[in-house]
This record gives sequence, structure tokens and C-alpha cells, in this order.
Amino acid sequence: MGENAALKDAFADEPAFVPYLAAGDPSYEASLEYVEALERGGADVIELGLPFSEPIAEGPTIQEAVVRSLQGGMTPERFFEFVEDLDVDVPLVCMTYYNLIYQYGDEEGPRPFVEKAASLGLSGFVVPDLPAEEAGPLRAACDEFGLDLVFIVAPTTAGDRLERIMNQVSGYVYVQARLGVTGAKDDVSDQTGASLSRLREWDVPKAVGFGIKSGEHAREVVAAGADGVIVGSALVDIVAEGHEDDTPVAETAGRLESKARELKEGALAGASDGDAAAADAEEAGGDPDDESLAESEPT
Amino acid sequence: MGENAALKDAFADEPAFVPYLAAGDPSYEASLEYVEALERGGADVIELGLPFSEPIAEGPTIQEAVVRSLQGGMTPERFFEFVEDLDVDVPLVCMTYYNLIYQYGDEEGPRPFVEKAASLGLSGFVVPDLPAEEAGPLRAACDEFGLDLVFIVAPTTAGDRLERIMNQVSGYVYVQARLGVTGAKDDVSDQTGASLSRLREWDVPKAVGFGIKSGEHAREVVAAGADGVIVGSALVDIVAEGHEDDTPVAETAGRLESKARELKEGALAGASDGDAAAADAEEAGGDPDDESLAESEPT
Amino acid sequence: VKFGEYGGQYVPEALMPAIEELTDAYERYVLENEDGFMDEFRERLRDFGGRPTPLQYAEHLSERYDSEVYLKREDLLHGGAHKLNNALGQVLLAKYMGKERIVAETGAGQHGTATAMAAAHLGLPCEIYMGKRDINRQRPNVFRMKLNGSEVNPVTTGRGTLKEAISETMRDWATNVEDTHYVIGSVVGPAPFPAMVRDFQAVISEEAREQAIEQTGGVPDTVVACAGGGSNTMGTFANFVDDDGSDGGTRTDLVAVEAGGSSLSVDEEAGVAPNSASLSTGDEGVLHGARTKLLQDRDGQILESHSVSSGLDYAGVGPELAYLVDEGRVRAANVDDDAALAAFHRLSRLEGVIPALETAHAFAWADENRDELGEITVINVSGRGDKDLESVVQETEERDVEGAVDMGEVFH
Amino acid sequence: VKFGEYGGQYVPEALMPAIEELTDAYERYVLENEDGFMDEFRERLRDFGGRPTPLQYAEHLSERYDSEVYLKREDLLHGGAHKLNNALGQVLLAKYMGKERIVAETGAGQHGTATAMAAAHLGLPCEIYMGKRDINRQRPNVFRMKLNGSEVNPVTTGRGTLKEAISETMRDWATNVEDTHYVIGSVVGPAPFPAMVRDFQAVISEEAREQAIEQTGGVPDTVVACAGGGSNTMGTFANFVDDDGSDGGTRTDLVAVEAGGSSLSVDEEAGVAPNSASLSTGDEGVLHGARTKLLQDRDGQILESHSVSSGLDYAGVGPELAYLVDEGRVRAANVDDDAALAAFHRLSRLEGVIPALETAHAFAWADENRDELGEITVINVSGRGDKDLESVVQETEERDVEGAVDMGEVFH
Repeated sequence: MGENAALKDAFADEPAFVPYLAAGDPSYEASLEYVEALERGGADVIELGLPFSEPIAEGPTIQEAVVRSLQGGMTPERFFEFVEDLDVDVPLVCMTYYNLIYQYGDEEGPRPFVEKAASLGLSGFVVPDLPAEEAGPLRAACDEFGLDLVFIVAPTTAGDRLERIMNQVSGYVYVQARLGVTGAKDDVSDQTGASLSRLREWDVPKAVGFGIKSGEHAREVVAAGADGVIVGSALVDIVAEGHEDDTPVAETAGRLESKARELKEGALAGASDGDAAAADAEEAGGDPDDESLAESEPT
Repeated sequence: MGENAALKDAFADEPAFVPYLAAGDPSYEASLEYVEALERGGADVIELGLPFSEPIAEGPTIQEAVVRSLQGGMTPERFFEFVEDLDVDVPLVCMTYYNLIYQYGDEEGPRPFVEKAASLGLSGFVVPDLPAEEAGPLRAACDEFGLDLVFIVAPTTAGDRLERIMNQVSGYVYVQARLGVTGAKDDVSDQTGASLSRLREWDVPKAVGFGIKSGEHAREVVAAGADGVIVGSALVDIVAEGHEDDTPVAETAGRLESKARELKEGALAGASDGDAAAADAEEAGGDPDDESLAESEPT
Repeated sequence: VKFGEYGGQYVPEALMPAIEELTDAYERYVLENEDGFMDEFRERLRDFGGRPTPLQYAEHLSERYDSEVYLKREDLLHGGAHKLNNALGQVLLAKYMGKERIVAETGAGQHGTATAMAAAHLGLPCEIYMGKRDINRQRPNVFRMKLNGSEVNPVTTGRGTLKEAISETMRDWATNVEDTHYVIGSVVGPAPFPAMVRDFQAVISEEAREQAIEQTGGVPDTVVACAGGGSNTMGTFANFVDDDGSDGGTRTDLVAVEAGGSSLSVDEEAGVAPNSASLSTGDEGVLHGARTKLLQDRDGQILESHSVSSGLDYAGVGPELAYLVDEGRVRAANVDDDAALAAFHRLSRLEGVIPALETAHAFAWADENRDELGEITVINVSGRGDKDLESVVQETEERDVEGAVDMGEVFH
Repeated sequence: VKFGEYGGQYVPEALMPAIEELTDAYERYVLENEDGFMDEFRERLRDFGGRPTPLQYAEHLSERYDSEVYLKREDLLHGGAHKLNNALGQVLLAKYMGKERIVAETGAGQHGTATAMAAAHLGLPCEIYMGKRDINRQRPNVFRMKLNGSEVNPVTTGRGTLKEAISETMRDWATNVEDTHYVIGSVVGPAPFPAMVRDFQAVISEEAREQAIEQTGGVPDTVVACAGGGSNTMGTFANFVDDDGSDGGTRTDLVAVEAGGSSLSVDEEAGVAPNSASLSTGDEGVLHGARTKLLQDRDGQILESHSVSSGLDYAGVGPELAYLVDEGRVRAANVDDDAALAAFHRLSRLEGVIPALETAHAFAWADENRDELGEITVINVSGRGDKDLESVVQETEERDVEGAVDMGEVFH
């Protein structure tokens, strides 16, 4: 399976902070500023959304971001320009729905889109409506051009399905913290520990997303064994608020940067907790991965 | 079959003019004046309507008279008071629907109503929703108290039905000039001649009604062989107009009297025409009764 | 032509020849199946109307009442009510008789729409008389009649409702009797209408009786139907009347549920009975061609009836039903507007069948009298409630209806 | 799980286990009748739904087209449309699977009302997602769902119509997948839905084929159905697909009639296709879980579709139908809004059957292409038009519709 080392490397030394924003939300120019602010705040990988008109996996926050971006004229071509215009050094992952990938270019199928993405230095894809069963053509194109294909593992994913996904995933695996859609709740699910536990045997970075909104959440998740945290809605909320209140772009960018910093620092703190907990568990002869998230919280 | 000579006598010498008004339309007092005006205008018999809430045989003109009378508080008891208060010498026929006759008094059936009517000197009844088949009890009560029961013969009435009716009728037979409801049109149907012809063999006065609105109509009908004319809607129209325009009662009464005179005179003129036509026909060796009404008009 | 003292032919003489002609046609075509009339009628009821309608086991009501409750699903008939059985029969008969024009009256519009459908299906021109007030209350049914090509003639006399529409249609018939058939909408009017309409509607109980025997092994203990004029009632009872226990078998209890309206008392001064319970509270009298039980004042003037369900809102009732009640074979019962509304909500929620408000009266009686239900109960779902949605929403908001959902919230 | 290249399972991973569970249940209960599932389904379709529906000879259309025209009367099914076949099947399947909660999307409200009825009948709690705009356009259907005890959840995203409601229901399902079944309303969505919904709807053509053989002596030459998502279409065609003439017998011409709307052209700038003709004009793409033909712009963004008939107003179509069109077994056709409205009036007036506006598209095609009708034509009356009365009156007033009556005059 082809692979882009950039993604895996981003998780190598310390827990990775993986923020999401929809490209072009609420405007092309502002969005460039916002994404760059995320890097300044400590992003290790950035998931950049290419908005699709029917975002079936997203909650209200990201749905509205999609609407703003589309109304601002975002298209796949503009998205690629956006990537070119973006001045960031961390790896970029394109998050979008399959129909946009499938339709791009003259021939049917995902190859032209992947080729274009590769030419611009994108590192990989997350495609929420493309389960492993349907991913063959995209996986092949990614292999051809050396890009990663990130898959989502849900709390309901188990057995053969988990095998099938883990055999196709590359870059990192997106561990869905709870059932539902993005951004739905603001606590961290205790399903996370169980999910991470099921994935232990695979040697691929595990990034947890869905519902992480604070440094404290990030800390808990990393302490529970995650290699990184994915945060979308909490950041999109800042963009939305800035848009609604006509806040100057620089100010919103500043807020995004400090939110990013909070989340990154939470993740780092979680790593220390996790080490400490692991040490405690080792002392007690237990297995830290079997403990629930709640129990592994610092007391 | 019991009989009240008054009705038959009213047709004996010359064509009878039989006007109709709803008792109590539009008020008790005015209505007394109006009925008395009809006598002054030449009425030979008066059909006095006791209004029923569901007058299925009436056209709009008489329906509205019924509504006015009921709203003025007319009831069977008030109707009988009305008859008592009325100062006329010509015979009175009560025209009403069967349910009012049936419900009157303590016992079920028409007897109490007929008894009361007889005690006040009423001469008979016309009941538009009581065909010969259902008339047995009322016929018996009329016989008991010496009142007449007038039946309607429609253009569709023939054969056995005609026999059945003519064997029960007394006073006069109400010859319905056309299909439909009262007052519907303002020309005289050419079905009249045919209807009269069918009735020739029975020795009972034939009064034609439905649609007679002018002296000229009355003349035509009598010329065609009728023994009398029944006029309702044309007179009720005058009452309605007076009511709507707030015309003084005396003035409306005057109009009714002159309309009555016009109709009575028309009927008388028709009798002369009829005699002449019969004479002509006799001269030509033809049978005047076979001629259509149109042909029997004076040329 | 009579049922005991009830029935008869109290109509203007002009109509009598047509009634004699109709009586003759009824006897030949309907009773003797001349020219295969009844075969064609049954075939059209099947293919056009959708017969047979099911007899459905109602699981949740059965639990609630501890009786096996079955629903006779006349709501599934084309047009959404039992009315088509009669309308199709009469329009077809008119065609066999060589009539060229159909007239009918309608109150809420159910009979009018059924007649309009039948007339379109059989290619006869049709005019429907409908009170002006009813026209404005029942717009969808007016649209349906007009879509089917019928003329709708507004009746402006009186209060502008069913009673006046019947009178006006009789006037039209009296005017055009030679080429016109008057499709009366219930088991009312002069003979032979009550018997003929019953015979056309009797397919309900013919099927229901067979279905009950097939599904439960016997005739039902209790059969319930709502009663206004009484056409669904007589149709539902007709084939059970002889199940009177005289042969030692089951005596099927027949319950006719009238609209108790807001009260059973009468305001004679205003000429209003705030109910339509002529079987329960009416007196013998003559209306619209027949002697029957009526809501009338002491003089014999007809009272304005009332019901939350416009299809039951009539001051008279079929003469045969009056007779069967007097004879003790049919039980007259009634429930008030509130109970009918609650039953409307209950059946909708528990069984997924939204009944007509008329129909809901039958279910309200069953709910209030569950101890009187036998082991097997059949309730006739005479029609569906789509036509009543707006008025139910309105009435529900104005009252405190047991078990009703808040209909408005979703629009806020 | 695919029909050629069409179909598949393009859904979030969280749903895949539920889809695998559903696939397993579909194979066992539906295909293999495990635990007598199909027997119970058929019995409930009969007793609760009113099946079989008739195949009615349409005398006046037959004269008009010089073809024997038969109407498959799905409008007589409980609820007034074919939708119950599928809703009842899926809710029953959910019960067999031990699910405790039903969700569904609805556009015009027909699938929502069918699901709400089925859920009430089977005693499962149910929530229906419906676009806010549709809620306000389809009040009566909202009332019906609520009366049947379902929650109606307004969807305010996007334009507030069917597309958004589907997306929102998928989100609910993704959140509550463990105890919840999503009753998809058409032959769309991820496998096994397209095949399963087709199988539940196939009762239409199973009956129609038998009835046609019984009534005419053979399979029909032409079968016509309207197509939006395609559930009535696939239900009507399923048992005729093999009548392809390959055995030397009749080749039944299968015509899927889409909504041509006001125009077949597309305004990419506005993201609007003023039609819903995805079979006729769409391109392959992925939407709502399946690869199929779609109305989309060149980038792959889904266009807002349009039709005078809200039940056809969808940018996608069932993948099997897309496949059968590509294979040449099904003919994709379309008629515009005006033709559909004229057909609505025509069928109502000529046959006494008021069709749904969706259904009217099939009749409009027959009228425009009468030369292409074979000796025997079957047209599916997928639903009744009661729900469309107000909008037909309004649309008719705004246009010059051929043969339409003036609906307003009686109210003046």
C-alpha cells in the first residue's frame, strides 16, 4: 500500500493535534488566514474540507460552514487554488464526499482528483461516505500517487469490518469517539477507551475525533491512549461567530490560534497523564488499556 | 266520500280565481289585511298556507314567504287564530305539509287537526307531500268532519295513478300546469291542455296552477278548459316587494287587490274565449279538447 | 314499502310516477338481477371501488377492551367511505333505466363526491346540490366533485346545509323527473329508496359476516356502526339482523351510535337540537318523503340538528332503522362530540387508521361501553378522516380532548 | 448489492454494521421467509392495507387511445398510495430485528404518513424528518403523522425539502443506529435498500401481472409508471422485467415517466434543475448511499430539482432503475408540469379517479404518446390526488390547463 510519510511522521514524536476547517468558510481570503492561524496554534496535520452539498455525516455546525463556503463560491477548482495559496508547512488532508472526487476531471472515477491533489502536495483524504467496501478505486489512485487514505472507525465497527478497514487505512485512522454526527455533544464519550483498545494491535496512528471541544477533552482522549485529536466543530464555531458578529478576520484568526494552542497543549498534557497512568498501572500489574476513560482520568 | 259543498259551489257559475298566500307573511296583522284584499279583488276560494320548515314542493318565492312567516312566529295554533280573525266570506283551504297535520293534538294522526279546522269553518286541505297512497287517514278525517281534500294532478300523472287520485279527490282538483316547483316560470305551459283533457271524464272542478302570473295567463288557462286558476307566487311577490321596500300595508293590500282583479278578469275573459272556441270547433266538427293550448288562443 | 308504520312515500304527486318507475326498476334489476344488473354492479364495485374491503383484526383495541375487535374497513373504498356502494348502484341503475342525468344532494360532501365519481365512471352528467355554508366548509370535497366533472349548485335557502340541499334536490327532480334520477345519499327518502340503498350498502355486512366466520369461526357478538341518516348502519347490520338468536345461535347485538352533539336537550325556542340523535330522542313524523323518527318541535317543525361530524348532522334517520329500534333488534346509543373527538385520536394513534369523525362515534361508544362488548366485536370504519383533519385540529385546540396530541406545535 | 455499476453502499462507517445487519435480516426474513415473515407481511398488507388492489378497465381512456387501458389502483391502498407496501414491510422487518424505534424521512409526506401508519399499527415509536418548508406546504400530512402518534421533526437546513430530510435522517440513524431502523421511502439509498424496497413494492406487479392475464388473457404490451425515486416504478415493473420477449412471448414495454418540470435545461449558476428527470438527463454519481443517475452540476454538487408534484421532486433515482434504463429494458420518458396537470384533470373527469400529481405524469405520457401504446396498456395509479387538491387549484388558476374546470367559481 502506497503511503505518504508526512502524515505518519506528524504523529511520531508527540500526540498530534489535527484541526478541521472548511476551505472558503466564510470567504476565500478569510479562510486562508484561519487555516494558517491553526498552524501557528500548533496544528500537526490540517484536515481541509472541500464542501459537498449533501454532507450527510456532519452536524449542524459543519453543515452551516459548508453552506457558507458554497455560497462563497467554493468549488473543487477553487479548492485546489486555495491549497496552492495556503502558506502552511504541516501536511494537509482533504476531507470531502465521494461524489466530488468521482466527478472531477474528464474520465469517470477518482484518479484525476487524486492526481491533482498529489501535484499540489496534499497528503491524503478522509471521505466520510466511502466505507472500505467502496474504496477500491480511490485506494488504488492514492497508491499510484503516494497519498494516504484515512478511514474512520466507528464505535460500531468490529470484527471483519475492522480488519477490512485497518488493512486499507494509511496515514492515520480516524477514531470516531461516539455515534452520531460531528460536533453533536460536548463531553467526551467513554466509548473512546474501548475503541482505542480494539485498535491496539494495528501499528497506525489513532486520531480521535467527534465532540472534542476543549483542551481538557483533548487531554482526556490522549490520556486514554489516542495518538492525536481531531477537532472540527469547536473551531468552526469560532469562524461562525466571527462571521455573524462581523469580527475582523485578524481577531478571529487570533481566537482560532489560541483555541488551537489550548487543544494542542491539552493533548500534550494528556500524553504525560497517559505515561503516568501507564506507569501506575504497570506498578499495579494491570493493563491500562482495559481501564475506562473515566478511570484513567487524573485524580 | 264526505264533501263540503262550499268549494264545489265556488266553481259552479264561472271560472274560479283561487289565490294563495302564506298566513302570517310577513306579519300576522299585515297578512290578515292581505288575505282580505284578495277577497275584495275577486277571490272565489283562498288557499291559506300554514308554513312548514321543509317546503320541498315550493320554489324560491314561496320558500321565502315561509321563512318570513315562521320568523314572524307562525305556528299551527296561531294559524287557527288567524283563520278566526280573518274577515272573509269565501271558502278557505289550508295548504300545508303533512307533518304539521300529523303532529297536531295529543293523538297521532291527522284527526285533531281536521277537527279543529272544521270547527273554524275551513273548507279543505291541499297537502303537497301527501300523494293518494298515503292519504287514507287524512281522507277519513276529512270525511268525518265534512271537509274536502284537494289533490294535485301532475303532468306525469296518468293511468292507474290518475284513477286513484280522482277517486279520492273532493272540492276541486289542483292541476299542476308543468313539472317543477311553484312559481318557477312565467309562461303558461302547453302541457295544460293535455292535462285537462285527461281529466275531462271526472266531474270535479279543475283548477290549474303553477306559473300563472297575469290576467293573460289566467285567460289562456281558462280558455283551455280550466274551471279555475290557482295563483300563488305572483301574489307572494307583491307581499315580498312590499316587505322589502317597507311599503305601507294598505298600499300593498291595494296592489294585491288589483292583481287579484286582473287575474279574476283574465279568468272570466278566458271563459268567453273558451265558449267561442268551443262554438268554432263545434262548427268545424272538431273536438276542442284535442287542440293544443296554443291553437286555442284567440287569434 | 313500509317498515311497520315507518317509511312510505310522502312526496309531491309529480314525483310519484318516477317513484313507481324506480320501484319497478329496483324490483327487476336489483332484486331479480335482470339483464345481469347486480353482476355488473358487483364487478364494478370490485374493480372500480376496490371491494372486498378487509375485516382487520385490531390488536391494540382488542387488548384495551379484552374483546376481539375487528374493523370493517370501508375507509378503503374508492373515495374514502362506504358512500360509493350506494352511489355506484344508483347511477348504474339510472343508466339501466335510460336516465340521462343525475342529481344528488350532499351535506359534508361525501355522498356528493361518491356520486360524482360514479357519474364520471359511468359517463353520466351530474349536478350536486350543496348548501352554501357547507360548500365553504368543505372546499376539498367541492373540488373533488368539480374535478370529476359534476356541477355543484349552491343552495342558499335556510341555514344552507344538508336539509336544505335535500329539499332543493327534490325540487330539481320534480322539475326534471322524466330524464333525471335523484341519487339519494342514505337509507332515507320515499320508498323504494330506503330499501334500495340498504341493499346496495348490504355488501358491507355480507362481506363482514363471511369474513368474521372465516376469521373467528362464527358470527360476531357485537356489531357497532355510527348512524346519521343510517346508510352505513343499515349496510353494516343488514346481514346480521337475522342473527337474532332465534335459531339457538349467537344473537348479534347491533348498536347504532348517533351523534349526541353537545347535549341531548332541545331548544324549541331557537328551533335547535344540539345533537343528531333522532333514534335516541326523536319522535315519529314525516320528512323528506318518509315517516320516521325526527328531531322536531311540538308543532312538527324540523329542528336544526348539530354534530361535530357533518356527516351525521341530520334531523331524520332511515325508517327501517327506526323500525328495528322499536322492535328491539337494534340498540340506539349515542356519544357526545368530545367523546367522538377522543375516539378519533385514539384510533389514529393506536391502530394507524384515521377514521372519519362520523366513524369515530362508533369507536367512542365501544370505549365507553367496553363491558358490553361480546367476545367478538365488529366495528364499521365507515370512512377515513382525511376530510376532517382541519376541523379536528380546530376542535381539538378549542377543547380539552383526552389523549390528543398537540397538532400545532410543529408549525410554530 | 449492485446493479451493474449502480448501487453500492456509500455511507458513513458508523452505519455499515447496521447495514450489514439489515442485509442479513433482508436475506433471511424477506428472501427466505424465515419465521414466516413474508406470510405475516402479506397478511397484514391484505387486512390492514387492503390488498389486492384492483386492476380496473378504464373504459373512457380505452376509447380515447384505442388501446385497452387498465389502471392498477394503488390509490386504494390504505393511506392513499403505494407507499404503505414498503413502509409496512420495513417496520415489520424492524420489529423482527428487535429494533425499538423507527425513523424516516419524508418530502411531500406520503412516505411519512405511510410509515407513521405502519408504526402505529405495529406499535413502534416513530420519528419523521421533514423539511420545514415541506411541513408548511403539506399541513394535512403533518396532521396525519402526528395523529398516528409519530413525532415530526422539522429540518431547517438547506432549502428545507426532501434532500435535506434524507440527510438529516441519516444523521439520526448514524447516532442511534443500535436500536433504530431507518425506513427509507424509495428504492434509493445504500444496499440492501433498493432491492428490499423493490421486493416490498413488487406486490404491485405480482398482482397486476396475474390480473392482466386473468382479465385479458396475456401480459400487457405496455406498462407505464411515474418515476421520482422510483419505488412505484420498480414495484410496477419488477414482475414484468422478464417479459422481455426472449422466450418468443410478448415483450412488455416498460415506461418510466419522470417529471420534466418546467424545462429540461439546467441553471448551473443557481444550482437548479427545473425538473426531476434524473433518468432522462442525469449523470452517474453518488448520493445518499448509492451510485446512480443524478441531477448534479459539473463539479458533482447536487442540484435543486423541481416538479409541480412534490413526490417526484428528487435529484436522484433508484440505482436499479438507472441500470434497467442503461440496459434498454426500461424506457425513460418525461412530461412537463403542464401536461401532468392536464392529465390530472383528464383522468378525474373521464374516469372518476382523481390521481396524485405524481401519478398524473404517467397518464400525461400515455396521452402524448398514444401511438406507442400496445393493445393492452397497464398504468399504475400510484396514489390518489386528495393531497394535491389545493395545489392543483392554485396551479390551474395560474396556467392555461387544457380541459380544466374553473374550480373557483362556486365559492364566489
